[in-house]
Amino acid sequence: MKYDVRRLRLISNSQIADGIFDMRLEMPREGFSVACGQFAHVYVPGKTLRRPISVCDCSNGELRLVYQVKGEGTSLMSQMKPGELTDVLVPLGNGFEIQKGKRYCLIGGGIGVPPMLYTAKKCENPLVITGFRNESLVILQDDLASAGAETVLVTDDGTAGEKGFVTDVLRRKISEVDEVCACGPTPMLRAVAELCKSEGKPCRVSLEERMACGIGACLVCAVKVRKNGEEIMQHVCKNGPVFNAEEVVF
Amino acid sequence: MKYDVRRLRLISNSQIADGIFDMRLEMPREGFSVACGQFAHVYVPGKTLRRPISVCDCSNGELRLVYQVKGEGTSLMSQMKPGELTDVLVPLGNGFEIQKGKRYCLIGGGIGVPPMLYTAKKCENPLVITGFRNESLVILQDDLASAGAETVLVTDDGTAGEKGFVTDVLRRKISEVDEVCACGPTPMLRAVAELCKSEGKPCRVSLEERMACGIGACLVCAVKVRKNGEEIMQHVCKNGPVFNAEEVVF
Amino acid sequence: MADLSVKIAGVSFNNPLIAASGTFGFGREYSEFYPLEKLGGISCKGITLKRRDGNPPPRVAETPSGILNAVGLQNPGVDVFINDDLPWLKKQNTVVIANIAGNTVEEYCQMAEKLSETDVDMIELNISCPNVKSGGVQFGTSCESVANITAEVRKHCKKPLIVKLSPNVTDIASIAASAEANGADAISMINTLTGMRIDINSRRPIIHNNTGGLSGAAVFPVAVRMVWQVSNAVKIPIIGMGGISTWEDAAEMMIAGASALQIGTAMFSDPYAPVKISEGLNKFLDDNGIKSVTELTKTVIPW
Amino acid sequence: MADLSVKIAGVSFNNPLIAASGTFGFGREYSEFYPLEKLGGISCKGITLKRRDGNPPPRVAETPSGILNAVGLQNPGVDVFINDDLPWLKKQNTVVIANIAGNTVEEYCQMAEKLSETDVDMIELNISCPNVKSGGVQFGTSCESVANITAEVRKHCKKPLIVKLSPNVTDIASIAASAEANGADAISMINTLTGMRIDINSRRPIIHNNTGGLSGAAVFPVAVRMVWQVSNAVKIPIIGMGGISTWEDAAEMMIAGASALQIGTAMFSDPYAPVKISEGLNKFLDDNGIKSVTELTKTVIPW
Ligand SMILES: Cc1cc2nc3c(=O)[nH]c(=O)nc-3n(C[C@H](O)[C@H](O)[C@H](O)COP(=O)(O)OP(=O)(O)OC[C@H]3O[C@@H](n4cnc5c(N)ncnc54)[C@H](O)[C@@H]3O)c2cc1C
Ligand SMILES: Cc1cc2nc3c(=O)[nH]c(=O)nc-3n(C[C@H](O)[C@H](O)[C@H](O)COP(=O)(O)OP(=O)(O)OC[C@H]3O[C@@H](n4cnc5c(N)ncnc54)[C@H](O)[C@@H]3O)c2cc1C
Ligand SMILES: Cc1cc2nc3c(=O)[nH]c(=O)nc-3n(C[C@H](O)[C@H](O)[C@H](O)COP(=O)(O)O)c2cc1C
Ligand SMILES: Cc1cc2nc3c(=O)[nH]c(=O)nc-3n(C[C@H](O)[C@H](O)[C@H](O)COP(=O)(O)O)c2cc1C
Ligand code: FES
Ligand code: FES
Repeated sequence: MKYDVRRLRLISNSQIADGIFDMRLEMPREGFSVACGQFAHVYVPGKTLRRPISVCDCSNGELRLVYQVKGEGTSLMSQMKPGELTDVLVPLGNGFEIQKGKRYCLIGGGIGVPPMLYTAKKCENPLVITGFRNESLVILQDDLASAGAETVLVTDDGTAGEKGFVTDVLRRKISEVDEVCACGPTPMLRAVAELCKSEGKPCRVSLEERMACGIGACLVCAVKVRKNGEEIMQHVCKNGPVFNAEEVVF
Repeated sequence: MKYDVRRLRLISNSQIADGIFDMRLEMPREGFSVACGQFAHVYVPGKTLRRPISVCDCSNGELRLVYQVKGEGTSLMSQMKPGELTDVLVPLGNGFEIQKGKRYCLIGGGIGVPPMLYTAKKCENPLVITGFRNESLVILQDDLASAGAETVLVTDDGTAGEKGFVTDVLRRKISEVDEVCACGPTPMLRAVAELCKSEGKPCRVSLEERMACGIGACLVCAVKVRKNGEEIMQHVCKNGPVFNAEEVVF
Repeated sequence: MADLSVKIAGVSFNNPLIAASGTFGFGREYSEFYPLEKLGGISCKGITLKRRDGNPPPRVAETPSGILNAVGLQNPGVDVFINDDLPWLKKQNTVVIANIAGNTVEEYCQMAEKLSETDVDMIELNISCPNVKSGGVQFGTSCESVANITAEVRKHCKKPLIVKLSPNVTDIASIAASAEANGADAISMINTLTGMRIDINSRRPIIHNNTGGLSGAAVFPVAVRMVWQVSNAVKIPIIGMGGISTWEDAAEMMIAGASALQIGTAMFSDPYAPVKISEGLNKFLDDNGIKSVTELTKTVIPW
Repeated sequence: MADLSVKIAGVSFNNPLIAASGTFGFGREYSEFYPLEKLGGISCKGITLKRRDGNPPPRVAETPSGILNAVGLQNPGVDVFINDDLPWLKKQNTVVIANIAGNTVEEYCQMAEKLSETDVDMIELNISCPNVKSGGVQFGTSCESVANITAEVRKHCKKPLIVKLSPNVTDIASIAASAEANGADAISMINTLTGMRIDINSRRPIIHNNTGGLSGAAVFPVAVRMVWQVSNAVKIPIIGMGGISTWEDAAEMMIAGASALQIGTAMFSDPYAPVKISEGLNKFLDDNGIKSVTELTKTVIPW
């Protein structure tokens, strides 16, 4: 049995930036492994659909999910209290494949940053470029630094780090890395993918789509990809969330 | 404005018998008055309809509701935590009219007992007969005694107090009182009403019906009553919950 | 402060929030919460030619995010309404809509005639009540019968005429078009979807009428869809309802095609619901620099 | 331990819990949670003659106590199903139901013919899919078209034939009767109610198909009502579905008239839903001294 419903005790659930929360759940230390880029499908009492949230970190018996309050589901999540048992399907999906001996550039935009922390931990000396709209939304900088990453921070308005976009930094530094992994808003992913393509660097992107089952059965989280010259439908929850950027039909 | 939505802080909410809870809410000490037999219409987060619960007591800045967990609504109520703000419409309906100089017999059956506590407090030396299925469901005996009532306890199986029905006691003692007020299951109310009729004692009964608005606008909580020889529909929330037993078409 | 006023069939409403028929009685009870002039209007409890006692209880049951009801049109009859309730209502400074139901087309016509001689502002033809044995919904489920009753009532009705549609139909757009073609000045929709609940222990339907009408948040997506479909089929204004609980829902229903709204079941959770929705809409408009609520109507951009 | 087995059109199920078409794929994913033999059966994702890519995303949205979906029948086509999925499915020790949809009556017939030569246990005629442009629901909304398609497919179908009904109709009982009269061995119901949601900021429908199908707890009272109405109109067994989330709902649906059940949306909250429901039903039967789950069917006592 590959999947299971886990009832995990909530350790803490605190706000770490404007509308962004850091939820930590007790995980058994053994008997399973979570790859970077995989996600958790969180049951929110009172809601029909679970909410997909990327694994931000998974170590020392703690599963960490960092999420932004968008609508009702994440708002209810932010009200969950330490001690409660949460009901989570985890780990789901295919994450980033990290190979030894390669230098990775990890790019996170906004609430696409969290999965890059766990990914950074799996890489040797990664370059992590994170971008945010403004200072109030900046998260995880210390964690990334302690993970041994070289970090570059940008904001749209320059209120923290450099002013500009993640692609400005990537353009400057792309020659220093072998592969690029990115997560963030679609326009950012598209720009990163194009840049990588023109520079001939492999690029993987983590996509988002509205989900129901989370395991590939209901077919709602479709994404169009090109395989062997043919456009076909794949599913973010099962085939992704990480896709080869060259194959994605943005 | 006769009505208002009150946001009352929950003081305590603890189990006092098998599946029966005692909820206490902070009430402003001034500016309103609650009559015995009136009810509160409690908003339960996640439910569309409020739940009607009789006022069990209202004194010293505390509104007390004693309720049995029946279905989802009362089950959710039982999980509410001290400190929370509850949303209550109170006081609603017409309660028992208690006149000075009369001796009342107050009869409560099962979860019909709670309103009799507040009613007992409004009477001079009332006789209170309470009946329960068995010992595990007995509630409010001490409170009734401290309210200065003469109390008689019966259970169906004799596990507490006398074995028998409230009507057995009433039959024995009806000559000692001027009027009867009753709340409980319909068969009990019908039996009490018949006994009172045959003994020529005035009798008032508190009825239950499924409710929506709680104030007489939606007409769902209908009860058939006979007025001036004609059968008409009245409403438990607005015309009741207390009705003249002789008028009720049981 | 955005302009919340709307005009439906020549009648001006202070705001688009109308209390839904049957959930608000004749207004007296809720007027003990807030002055009724806070509402754009009131659609009164459905009235019939003669007094009706309605169905035996239980008349209501809760369902996931909704309720079933089967009141069965309990009401004092049109004459009592005109004599006892209307004069008081007309003093409340809000639009008064009489909601009428009958066993026969003639009954509808008689009531329309009587009400045309009073001060009611509008008449709402309830041909969609699922909770009565004869009349009610049977008039509202085919284009022919809707056409016929609308045309007949129109002849006797001097007031702006709203036709209220049932959602329990295959093709609501054609039904709305029939009402429009035969003289309706506006459409109101949706009435309740027929539903049922059974007590698994007693094996009895929870509602004494066996089936009841489903309303509340659960039906909202169905109501939005139908309002959108009807707005593509008719030119007359639509009064949208069915599960509106928040100002966001209200905005969504208007964007789908409604020009005004009715609020029913949400009132049972919160008596102030329509007042709060009106305030919320106002803030939404202000925040988005929209001057008049009428600018929301039918602005959906379909894919 | 009560007897949970049921028989529908001659096919034996270990228990009445069937995974609902479209929510369970071809079973492989959920088999990573529990062995599929825990289920009475599986109704496979709707298949078409040729591969379909379905609608563009977003294909799902949440609504109060429910969801909207518009997958648009994405599937690999009947031949791939027969070659790649069916052999695996047949090893899972559970009843396999092929759910078929077409653009034309001929397509339905061709698929029925192909599937008749395989080991599928039953064929479910999906004439109620609201999320595709041609075919789908249009076959399921009038008695004539239901009669016609059922009769035609019947000629080509050697397997027990289930006709799956749409709730988006005025009179579901007559439609069920048409299916029965023309050769259906069983009825399954309800498919989704058509609904819509709109993002009030972008003014775009949330579902790319504009409208989607409403399922989940919200529709349960409508499903119970329709199952009850149909059970009063036909003699063939009914597979009831629509919002069943708990064993209490399951018991209620059977008491209303269903002989077996499908579970869809509830699976998204809890992948174990059908397994838990089956356990809950078993306990309910034991607690009430009922020997067989079949004793629940149609035991409602209407008022
Ligand atoms: C693989 C994956 C990983 C994700 N990781 C993170 C993360 O680490 N941190 C984080 O804050 N967010 C993440 N998201 C986005 C997150 O799932 C949504 O923000 C969240 O579901 C919104 O729910 P809501 O109830 O607050 O919003 P609502 O808009 O009320 O949600 C309504 C419905 O839309 C869906 N939905 C809304 N926005 C999105 C979206 N962007 N992607 C997918 N479904 C959506 C919800 O799941 C729900 O079904 C991820 C999404 C995916 C698919
Ligand atoms: C005027 C009045 C006073 C009451 N006082 C008390 C009290 O002091 N203590 C107490 O324990 N109970 C009291 N009840 C009964 C109480 O309201 C119900 O037990 C409660 O509403 C059940 O809700 P539920 O969600 O747990 O049950 P469910 O069965 O899940 O409720 C479903 C629906 O049915 C309604 N309902 C179910 N049973 C009843 C009932 N007996 N009367 C009215 N509506 C019902 C609910 O309000 C709800 O709308 C009173 C009822 C009324 C009408
Ligand atoms: C208790 C109740 C009584 C109703 N009575 C009537 C009625 O008399 N006439 C009518 O046209 N609609 C009646 N309705 C339907 C409502 O006016 C409205 O169409 C429906 O409830 C959907 O709106 P909502 O979800 O906001 O409640 C009634 C609804 C409820 C809940
Ligand atoms: C994502 C999704 C896809 C569906 N696909 C199909 C389908 O392919 N064929 C079909 O007959 N029904 C399909 N349905 C309808 C379900 O089988 C079922 O009739 C409906 O969802 C009601 O049941 P529920 O409330 O338990 O989900 C689908 C439903 C959902 C939610
Ligand atoms: S969410 Fe069901 S297939 Fe992806
Ligand atoms: S609950 Fe609305 S009239 Fe009594």
